[in-house]
Amino acid sequence: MIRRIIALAKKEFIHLRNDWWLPVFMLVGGVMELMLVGWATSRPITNLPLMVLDHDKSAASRSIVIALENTGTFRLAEQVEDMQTIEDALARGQINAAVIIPPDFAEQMNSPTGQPVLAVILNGAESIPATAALRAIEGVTRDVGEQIVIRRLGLDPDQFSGFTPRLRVWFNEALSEALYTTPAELGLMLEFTTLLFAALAFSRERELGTLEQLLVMPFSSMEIIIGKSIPVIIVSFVDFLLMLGMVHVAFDVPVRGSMALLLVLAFGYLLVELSKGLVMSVVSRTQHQAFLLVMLFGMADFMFTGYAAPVEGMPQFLQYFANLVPAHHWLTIFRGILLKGAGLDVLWPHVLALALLGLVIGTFSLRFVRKALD
Amino acid sequence: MTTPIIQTQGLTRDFKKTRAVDGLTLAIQPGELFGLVGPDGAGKTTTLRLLAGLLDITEGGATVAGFDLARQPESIKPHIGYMAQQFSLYAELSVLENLQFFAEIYDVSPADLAERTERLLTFAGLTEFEHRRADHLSGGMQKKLALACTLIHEPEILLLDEPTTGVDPVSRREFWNILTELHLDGTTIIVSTPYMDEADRCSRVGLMYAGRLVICDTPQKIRAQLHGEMIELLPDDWQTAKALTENLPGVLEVQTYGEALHLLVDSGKKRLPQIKRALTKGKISFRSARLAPVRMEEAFISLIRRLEE
Amino acid sequence: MSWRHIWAIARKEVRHIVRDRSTLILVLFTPTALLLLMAYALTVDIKHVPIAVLDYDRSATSRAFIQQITAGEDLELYAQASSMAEIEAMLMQGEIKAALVIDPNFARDLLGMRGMPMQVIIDGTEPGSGGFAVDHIAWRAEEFANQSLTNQIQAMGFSLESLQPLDLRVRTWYNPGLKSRNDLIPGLISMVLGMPALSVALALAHEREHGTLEQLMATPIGRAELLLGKMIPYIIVGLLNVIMLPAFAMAWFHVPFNGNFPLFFALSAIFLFAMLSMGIIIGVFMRTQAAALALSFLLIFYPGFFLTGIFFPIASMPEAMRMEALGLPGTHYAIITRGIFLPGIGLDILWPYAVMMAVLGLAYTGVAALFFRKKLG
Amino acid sequence: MTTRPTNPMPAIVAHDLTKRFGDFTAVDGINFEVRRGEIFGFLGPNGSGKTTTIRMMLGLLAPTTGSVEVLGMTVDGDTAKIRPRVGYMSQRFSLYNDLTVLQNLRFYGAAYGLNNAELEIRIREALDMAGLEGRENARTKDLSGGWRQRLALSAAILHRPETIFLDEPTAGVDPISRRAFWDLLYKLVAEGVTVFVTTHYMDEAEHCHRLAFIQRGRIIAYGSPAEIKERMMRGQVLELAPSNAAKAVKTLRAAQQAGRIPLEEIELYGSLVHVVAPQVKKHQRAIRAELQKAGIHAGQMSLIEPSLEDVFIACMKH
Repeated sequence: MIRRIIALAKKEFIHLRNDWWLPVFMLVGGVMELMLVGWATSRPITNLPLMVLDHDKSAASRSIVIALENTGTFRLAEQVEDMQTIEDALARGQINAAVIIPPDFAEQMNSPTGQPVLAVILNGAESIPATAALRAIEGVTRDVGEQIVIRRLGLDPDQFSGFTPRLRVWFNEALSEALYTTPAELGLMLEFTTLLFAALAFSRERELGTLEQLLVMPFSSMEIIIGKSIPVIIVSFVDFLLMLGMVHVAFDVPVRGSMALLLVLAFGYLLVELSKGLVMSVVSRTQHQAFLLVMLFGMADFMFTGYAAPVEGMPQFLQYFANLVPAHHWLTIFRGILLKGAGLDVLWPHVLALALLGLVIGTFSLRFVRKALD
Repeated sequence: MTTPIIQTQGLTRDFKKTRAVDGLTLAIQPGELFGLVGPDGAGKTTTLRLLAGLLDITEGGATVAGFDLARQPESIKPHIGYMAQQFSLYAELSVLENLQFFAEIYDVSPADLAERTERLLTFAGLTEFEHRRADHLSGGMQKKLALACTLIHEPEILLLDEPTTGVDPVSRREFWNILTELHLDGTTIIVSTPYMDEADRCSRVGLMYAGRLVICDTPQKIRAQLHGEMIELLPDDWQTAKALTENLPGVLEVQTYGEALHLLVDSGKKRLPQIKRALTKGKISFRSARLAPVRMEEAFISLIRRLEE
Repeated sequence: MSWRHIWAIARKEVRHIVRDRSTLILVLFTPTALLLLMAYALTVDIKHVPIAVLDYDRSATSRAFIQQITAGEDLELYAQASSMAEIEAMLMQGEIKAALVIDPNFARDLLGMRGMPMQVIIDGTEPGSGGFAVDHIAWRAEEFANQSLTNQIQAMGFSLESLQPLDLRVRTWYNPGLKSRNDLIPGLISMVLGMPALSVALALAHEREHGTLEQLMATPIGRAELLLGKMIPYIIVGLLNVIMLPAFAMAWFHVPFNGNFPLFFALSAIFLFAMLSMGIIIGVFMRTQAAALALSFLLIFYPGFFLTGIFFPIASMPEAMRMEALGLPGTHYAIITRGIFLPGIGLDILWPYAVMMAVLGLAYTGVAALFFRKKLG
Repeated sequence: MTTRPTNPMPAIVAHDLTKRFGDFTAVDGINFEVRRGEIFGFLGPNGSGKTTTIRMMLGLLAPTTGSVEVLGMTVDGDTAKIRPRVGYMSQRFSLYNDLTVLQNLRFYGAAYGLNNAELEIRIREALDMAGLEGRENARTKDLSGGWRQRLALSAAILHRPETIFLDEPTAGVDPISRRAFWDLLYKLVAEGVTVFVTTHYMDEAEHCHRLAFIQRGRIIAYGSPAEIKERMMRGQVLELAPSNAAKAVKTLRAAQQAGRIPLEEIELYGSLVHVVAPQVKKHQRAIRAELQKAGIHAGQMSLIEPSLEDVFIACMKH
C-alpha cells in the first residue's frame, strides 16, 4: 500500500516538475502579491496633489499651507488665483483636495473671538485618498486650533494635555500596516494555493483522459486520495514556509507565539482546505471549471475572514455564518500566534472550531471523493 | 510528362536533437494518389506538415502548386486541404457548422457553399447527421467530416496524415471509396498510413526510413522486390510447429496468425515439399500447407529489416 | 484582412461559449459575482466595534463620557474592566478591538481646562476597527469637552466657538459623505472586466491543446484575422457585462451614475480591446490552459488590484511603479469609470485616457501578432 | 481442435451482459466465454459497444443486468482482488504525456507493487520489446503515435497480468511494431496469459484464436477466424489487372449501377481492381466484355481469398 502511494505521489511530483510554471507562478505570484500588499500598506498615503487658493496671503495663511505640506500627505500642486482652476482640476481628477483660505484669515485668527475659516474641497471620486487628505487636514487644524485655544484662554501650555486621547497600539507598536496586512494576505495565500492544487488533482486527469487508467490499476480509492494529496500538502506547506520567511525578512513580521504550534495548526488548516479542494476537483469536468470554482469560493471566504472588513459590521446572520468558514478561524489563529504571541490557552475556541469544521468537511470530502472515484 | 504539382529538392527539417526529414527529393504529378509509408518516427508527419507550410524548412526547398514553400507559404494554403493526424474539428459545432466555418475561412461563395455542402454530406454519408455535434459522431464519421471540411474549397492537393487510424473497417472502406472518387476526378492526394493494405490502394508508394525516402514506386513493383515467397501452414498445434519450422533451412521468418503460420521462404517450390516432409517426420499434423500470395505488409517488413541491417 | 474570415472565427467562438452551459454561465456572470463579493468584502461599514473601558476616575463626568461614546451603533461596550490585565486578556482573545483607559484625574483636569487625560489602546492587528475606534472617541471627546466647558468659557467672556477656533468647512464633491462604495465599485468594474481577458487566453490555449490550431494554420486565414476573430465574442461578452455591471452597481449598491452612458459604453469597448489584447498575448505564449491561467494572475489580476490606483493612489507610488501603472489599460480605465460615474465628466476631459488605452491595445495586439506565427514547432 | 492442454476454467464469462444509458442500449444481453490462454478478438464498428463491454469487465461501469466473471470472480464484488491480476490498455490515454518513457514505466511498475530489482528487469524487457532503447528519457508526448501505443502496451503488461484487456492496441502502429507486438502476445499466450483485444484492423483479427463480431450491442458472429469466414462470407473476390485500372473502375461501376452486372463491390487497389460478388467467376466474361467496350484490356483475372475484412464488411451489411 505504501509503495503504491509513494509511486502515485512520485508521479504527481514529476507532473509538477514538468509543469514547473504552475508552482513557480504560484510562488512568484504569492511573493509579488505579498510585496505589493506590504509595500502598498506599509507606507502612508503621500504626495497627494493639493491646490491652494490663498486670498489672504498672510504669514498665518502661509504657515497653514506649510503645516499641510509638512504632514507629507500632500504635494503642493499649485497656488492658484481663481476658483475656476480648482474646479477644472477637480473635474479632471488632477487633484485630490483643494484648500481655500479667505481674505480675513489672519485677521480672524488674531482677534480674540474671531473664528478663521478654512474651506476644503475634497475629490470624492477617489474616496481613499480623499479620506487620507481629510485626516491630514483635520490633524493640522486640531493642532493650530489647540494653540489658539491655549493662547486665548491663557492656559498653561506645559500643563495642557489636550482634549484628544493618547494612543497606544498593542502588538504592533509602530502601527505598521504591513505587519497587519501581510500576515493576513499570507494566511489567505495558503488557502488559495492549497485549493488550487487540490482542485487540479482530479479535474486535470479527467480532462486529459488518464483518470480511467488510474482507476483500473490496483489502487484503492483511499490510496489515490492520499497519493494525490501528498504533493499538494508538501507544495502548499513549503510555499507557506517560504512566504513566511519572506515577510519576516522584508517586513519584520515577527512570530511572537510558539512556532511549533503555528506549524501544527497551519498543517491542520491546510488539510481542511485540501478536503474542500478535492471535492471541487471531482465535481469539475475541466480544469477551467475547477479554477473558476476556486476563484468564487476563495473570494467568498475572503469576505468572512475579517481581513478586509471586520465581520462585526455585517448583518447578524452573516456573522453567525462567518463562524462556519474555516478561513475565518484560521486567520484569527494565524495573526494571534504571529503578532499577539497567543497560545492555545487563548486560541482554543478557534482551534476547536477549526477542528470541528475540519472533521465535518474532511469526512464529507472523503466520502464524496471516494464515491466519485468508485 | 506534365510539370509536377509538388516538387521537393533536398527538403530537410531538424528538430532540437534529431533530423526528422533528411534531404527529401520527390516529384508528384498532378492527379497522383501517393502513399507515404514507413515505420513510426520515419518523418511522415513532418513531411506532410512541411508540405502544408506548418513548419519552417531547415534546408532545401520545395514548390507546391507552383509556389515556393519557403517564401510563399501563405499562397499555397488556398490550394491545399490538410487533415492532421489528431481529431481537429470543433467538437461543439455541428456537422453543418463545421463545414460552414471552413467554407468561410476558405472564401467559398455562399452560392457554391449550399451546393457543395449538400454534395459533400451525401458523399460522406453524413446527410442525416448534419445537425449533430461533431463530438457526438462516431470515430469513422468524425474522420469523414474532417475530410469533408478539407474538401470544401475543392483543393487541388490533399495532404492526409494517417486519416483512418482508429476507424472501423466499414468506415475505412467508405473513406477510401471517397478518396478513390477524388483520385479519379484528378485531385492530387498524398496520404500517410501505417496500414499496408491501404498502401496497396495507392498509385505510387514512397517508403520513408529515418527521414529519407528509400523507395518510391508502384505497389506492385515494391512487392516484386521481396526476396522469397510465402507458405501458409495450418498445423494442429502452432506452438510446436513454429518451433520446428523456424530452424529449417531456407525459412527466413515464421509469423503466427492465430492457429496458422506464415513462413517466408527463399523459394516456395523448393521448400514446400521439404517443410511438409519435416513436419511429417516430426509427427506434427497439419491440415494444409500451400503457397500464398505475398502481401504488401510482408514486403514492407522485409524491406525495413534489410534497411535496419 | 477579410471580414468574412474574422466573422467565421468569431461566430465559431460564440457557438463554443453558448454550447457549454456552464461555461456560458461562468463567463457571463463571474464578473458580477466577483464584483458583489469584492464590494462587500472591501467596503463593509465598520460598526459595533467591541471595546472595553477601564475607568480609574470613577467620577460622574467619566461615567457620562463613557455613556456618550458608547451611544449609537459605532462602538459597543463589551466590558467594564477593573485592571490592565483584564484588558490585556481581552485584546489577546480578540474579544475587543480597542480599550479606553480613563486616567484618575480625568474630571479634575477637564474642569481645570488642562485637558482630558485618557488613553486609547488598540489592537494593532486590527488597525481598521482600532483606528475607527480612536477617531470615534476623539470626535466624541471634543464634543464632550465643548459641552462640559460651556459655562466656564462663557463665564470667561468667550463664545463656545472659541474652543474650536478654526472653522474647517469641508465640502466633498461628487461623493457626498465620502462613501467608499461609490468610487470603489466603479474602480472594481475595471478589475472584474479582466475576466474576459482570462477567457480569451484560455480559449487560445485550448485550441492549441486540442489540435484545432494546427488545422487553422493550414488554412489561408491571416494571423490578425484569427486573433481579432477570437477577441470579438469576448468583447461582446464584456460589453454585456458593461451593461450589467453598472446596472447592478446602481440597483444593488445605490452607486450614482452621473455621466453619459453611451460614452461609458464606447470607452469600455476600447478598454476591453486593450485587456483582451493582453489576454491574447498570454494565449500566444502559453501552451496549456493551466499555464495561461497562472500567467493571467501574474499579469492581469494582481497588477489590476494593486497598480491601477483603485486602492492605492498612483500619486503615492514610486516612479518605476507609476510607469508600470501607465502600461496597464486598467489604470486609465479606472480613471474613466470613476470620472463618468461620479463627476460625470465627458470626452473633452477623458480623451487622453481613451487614446492611451487604444494605443496600448494596438501595441499589445501588435506584439501578439508579431510573435504568433502560423507555424508549429 | 487444439491439442494444447487448456485450463478448464474460462478466463472471462459474460452472462446476459446488458448496459443501458437512458433509452440507449449500448450492450444488449451478450454471452461469451474466453478460454484461458487464448487471444480473443472483439470486433465491431465504432460505437457498437466494445468499449462499454471492456469497461464492465474491468468494473469501471456496472452492468444494468447480467453479470461478468473474470478469473473466476464476479466483477461486481471483488474488483480489488481482480485488478492486480489483470492489465488494461485503454484506447488513447493510458500514458501521462508529460512523463518520460522511463517515468511512465516506473509508475506502472510501482503501482502494481513490483519491487525494484524486478522492476528494472521488466523495464529493460519492456523497452526492448517496444524498441524504445535510447529513448528512455524522451517525453511521451514527443513520441510518434505508434511508439506511444507500443509503450502503453509495454506498461500494461509490465506486471505480468493473467488476463490483459487491450482496447485497439495497435491503432496507428507501423507494421513492424505490430508484428513485434503480436510476437510478444503469442509469447505471453504460450505462458498461459489470456488476451482480450478489440481491434478495427482485420488483418489483426486474423491473429486471434477466436473472435466475436459485435454490432449495435449484439454479438452477430462468434468462433475462430476460419469458421467465421466459412460461415459468413457469401461473396468471392476476383482480382483484375486491367490496362487502365482507374478507368476500369469507373466503367464497372457504371455497369453495376445500370444493372448490367450484379457486382456487390468494385474497389481500386493501385493498378489492380477487386470485384466482389457471390460466384463471381460467373461474371468474368461479362466483365471482360464490358471493359473491352470501353477500350480497356481486362488482363489477368484471379480468384483471391477473401480477407477477414471482406467478411466483416459483408457481415455488417446484413
